[in-house]
Formats: sequence, structure tokens, C-alpha cells
Amino acid sequence: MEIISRMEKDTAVVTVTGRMDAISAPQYQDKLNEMITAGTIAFVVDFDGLDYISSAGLRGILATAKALKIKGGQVRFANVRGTVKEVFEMSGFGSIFQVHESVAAALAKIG
Amino acid sequence: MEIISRMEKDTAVVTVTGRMDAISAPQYQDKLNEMITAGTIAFVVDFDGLDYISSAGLRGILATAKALKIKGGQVRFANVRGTVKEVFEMSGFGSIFQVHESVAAALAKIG
Amino acid sequence: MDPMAMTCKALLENLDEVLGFIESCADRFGLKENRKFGLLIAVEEAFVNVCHYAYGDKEGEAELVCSGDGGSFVVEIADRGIEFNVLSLPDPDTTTNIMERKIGGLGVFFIRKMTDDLSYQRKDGRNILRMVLHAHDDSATS
Amino acid sequence: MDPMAMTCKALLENLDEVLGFIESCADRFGLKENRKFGLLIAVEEAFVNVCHYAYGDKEGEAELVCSGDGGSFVVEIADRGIEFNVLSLPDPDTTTNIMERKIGGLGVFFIRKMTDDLSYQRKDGRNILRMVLHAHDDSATS
Ligand SMILES: Nc1ncnc2c1ncn2[C@@H]1O[C@H](COP(=O)(O)OP(=O)(O)O)[C@@H](O)[C@H]1O
Ligand SMILES: Nc1ncnc2c1ncn2[C@@H]1O[C@H](COP(=O)(O)OP(=O)(O)O)[C@@H](O)[C@H]1O
Repeated sequence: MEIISRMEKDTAVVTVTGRMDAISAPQYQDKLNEMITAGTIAFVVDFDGLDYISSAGLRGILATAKALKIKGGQVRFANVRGTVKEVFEMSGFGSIFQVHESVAAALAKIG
Repeated sequence: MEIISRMEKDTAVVTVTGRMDAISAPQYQDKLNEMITAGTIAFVVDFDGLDYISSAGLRGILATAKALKIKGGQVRFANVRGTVKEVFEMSGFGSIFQVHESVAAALAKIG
Repeated sequence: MDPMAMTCKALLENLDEVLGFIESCADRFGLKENRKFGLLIAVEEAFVNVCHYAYGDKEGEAELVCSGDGGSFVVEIADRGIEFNVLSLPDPDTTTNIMERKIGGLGVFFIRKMTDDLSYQRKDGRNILRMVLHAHDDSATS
Repeated sequence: MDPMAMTCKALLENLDEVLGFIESCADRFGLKENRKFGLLIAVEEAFVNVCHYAYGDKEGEAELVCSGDGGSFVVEIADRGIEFNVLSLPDPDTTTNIMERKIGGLGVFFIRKMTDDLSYQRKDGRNILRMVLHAHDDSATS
């Protein structure tokens, strides 16, 4: 798994590629926690290049989303497709999280 | 393993990349036999991108070299390095075959 | 496809090797890419659970066997840990909101959802979970 | 590194999986790239020989176990075929010219040359060949 982030104004756009499994998921959590600690509270996570996500990945997503909620922040997801979309739908994550067609659409909602 | 060939005048320059093992070695033999049947009798084989060669690979090299000898042809090798060089030296192939520093040097000898 | 087996300590650090092994077998069998990712998730969940729960504080082994059975790709994962039947768990609640939501039971739920056919056997002190994927995407994740 | 094992039918078509398994174990152990290729050649020769000779016309299995032993990476390959000790063969003649040259005995010769340490055991009806590579390139291929 590879994580790259860039800032669009005050929003962090985080691109995750590869596979988010029980070994790599903590990397996602660490990266976002680090940015939250540094003051970022708006995130768009781009899953365009993500092939695969297991329950360990969802655990990391949920934990950081909770941390963000407490700070009044938000996280939106873009390009949730294929197997990752299946997992989002099965787990209900597709309903409890904001999912967008593209990074641009997600950014527009943050405004 | 991947094999690409191009003609330099009447000489075929054959580039082999990847690994030449018991599964892929027949591919080398087939490719060269095909060209020999089509009339090519001078070959430079470029091993620059070859990571690995096993005794099955040497078997293929020897078989085609014999077929060429019978037709009065020749095969020269370029960029034999690393583990492939080790294998050539151990097996005596480094002495019974013509090995050159570069494709250009090999082509120069064919003239 | 003839059966191929891999055995290793049931430790999380072996997950990459386990998934690599399953993936190369699935590629050989010719399982389609999208079905393969679903299967890898199911195998991950099953292997991770064996790592976490099967042997308590002790160390133990996990064995994986891949085979082709007609038009189906079959993965069996076995351990010698405490008896546990994946099929006995109820489905988790997947509707609660972010703050209330706990993740528990999703692993086993994914195993059930990502396979076309799932069976469990306790035999000679071993848990054997058999996951089947049909080569053709007829009854998947329904 | 804890031992990891793989078992499959001794068929040439399984060579990719076998080498893939050994490679991922060697990577985990941290074996240097150039030493790894030498080891893969030794494993290929040993596995191919089990495929060709161990079981005659019948089918049989090969088992591979990788482990770390202090500063050394160890691969064991075992079969239940006819008794055969790799160490019993003489070195081949590597000096004859192209037309006279036959390739025979190079496989076993490579196994010996590409390993730092090699031992053979016949035990419980199994041939067990143990190949050792030191992490540090001290005594290789000499
Ligand atoms: N192999 C196993 N052996 C024993 N208990 C298990 C095993 N796998 C799962 N369990 C039990 O089933 C529960 C649900 O597992 P799972 O769906 O993977 O979610 P989680 O691990 O997040 O709790 C676990 O909390 C554990 O109590
Ligand atoms: N696993 C084995 N079981 C029985 N005989 C073997 C085995 N491996 C090698 N041999 C014998 O040793 C000979 C030399 O093997 P090898 O060095 O690999 O060269 P090649 O296979 O090209 O003959 C083989 O021809 C075969 O007779």
C-alpha cells in the first residue's frame, strides 16, 4: 500500500493505492492521525488505485473518522470502485460515509 | 522470460530478459530454431536483462548452437553478467562459447 | 488443478506470504481479477482470525490448501486451535452511525459474503474451513 | 525466521509457484539479490530432478521448507521417491567442445556449487536435501 497526500487549500487529499490489509492498514491510520494532530480536519480520500480492503482497513477508516468527528472535522471518499465498493456496501460504510464520484466532487462538497 | 529479436544486416540480435528456467527455456530454443529454419545463421544473444539461467537454459543454448554449427553458422553472447556469468563459468560455457562485452563488440566479430 | 499446500506459523507477519501463495494459485486456476480480490479478502479474514483467536496466547500453525474442483476454485484453511465454527455467528449490524459503530464480526461476515460456498468441519482436532468460488460469477455475494 | 512449508505435486508445471514461494521467503529473510538467484537455480535443479526422476512414471509430491538459522537461510526439499543422494555424483566434464558436449549432471553440479552447505538424509522413506546459504557471501561458489 502507498499513501500520498497533498493539500487543496485546507483540505488534505489522500491517495491510497495497492492493498489495505491487516499489515498495511495501520499505515493509513498513522498517516491521518499525524495530519489531524497537525491541525488538518478536512480530508478527501481517493481510492482510485485501491485494489482491495479488508475489515482491518475498515477498522482504520472508522477509527480516524471518529477522531475527526470529535474535532468537528470530516472525511469524504472518492472513486470507491470494484471490490472496495463491494466491501463498502456489505459493511454499510457506503451509507454511513460520504462517497463521491471524483475527488473534485468531494472537494466541492467541502467548499 | 521475454525474447525480442531484430536484424542487423544478416545477423539476428536476440535480446533475452527475465529468467530462463525449465519452463521458459523451450521458448528460446523455438525462437532460434524458427529463425534458423528461415535461413538466419549468425546470432548475437544479448543477456543484459537476463537475471537467471538454469541447466535447462544451457541445454537450449547448446542444442541451438549445435544446429547452427552443422549449418556453418555461429552464435555469440553479449553482456553475460552476475548469476548468469557464474553459471557460464561453472559449466564451461564461458570457454566453449564466444562471450563479448557488448552487442557492438559481438557484431564486430561477425563482421 | 492439483492441490497445492502451504503451512506456516499462524502469525500476522506471514500474511503477505499466505496471500501471495493463494494469489499465485488463483492465477494459475484462472480466477477472474475481481473474484480474486474478494477471495483474498475472505482468506485474509480467516487467516487473521486464526492468528488472533485459534491458539490463545500460544503459537500454532495454519495450513492452506488450494485446488481446482471442476469449475470451482477451492481454498481450505485449517488449524489445530480451539473449536470454532464460522457459520455459527449471526450477521453483524451494519447500519449504526459512525460514532456508535463498532467493528466486530465483519471478518466472518466478509468470509461468508465473498465466497459462493462455505463449509466447516471439525476433524481430528482440526478446524477446516472450506471456501469455494465458482469460476463463473453466478451466485457471488448475493 | 520461523519455518514455512509448501507442498505440491512434483510436476514441472508447479515450478513457478515453487520458485515464487522460495523467493518470497528469501526476501523476507533478507537474502541479497545475487545470492538469491543462485539459490533459486539450486532449488530449480533439485525440484526439476524430483519431477523427472524421483517417482519414475508415477506421480508424487515434493515438500519445500524454508527457515532462518542464525545468519543462514535454509531450504529443505523432500520427496518420497527412490533413494538418491545428490552428493554421490561425480562432477561433470565441463571442458568438451560444443559438438561433443552433452549436458548431463549439470543440475546436481549447480546445486552443489550454488549452496554454501549441502547435506542429504534418507529418513522414513523420504529423501531430504538441505541447502544452506550464509547471509554473508563468504564461502559461496568456491
Ligand atoms: N478462528 C477463530 N477461533 C476462535 N474464535 C474466533 C475465530 N475467528 C473468529 N472468532 C471469534 O469470532 C468473533 C468475530 O470475528 P470477526 O468477524 O473476524 O470479527 P473481529 O475479529 O473483528 O471480532 C471474534 O471476535 C472471535 O471471538
Ligand atoms: N531426485 C532424483 N532421484 C533419482 N535420480 C536422480 C535425482 N536427481 C538426479 N538424479 C540422477 O542424477 C543424474 C544427474 O542429474 P542432473 O545433474 O540434474 O543432470 P540431468 O538431469 O541433466 O541428467 C540424472 O540423470 C539422474 O539419473
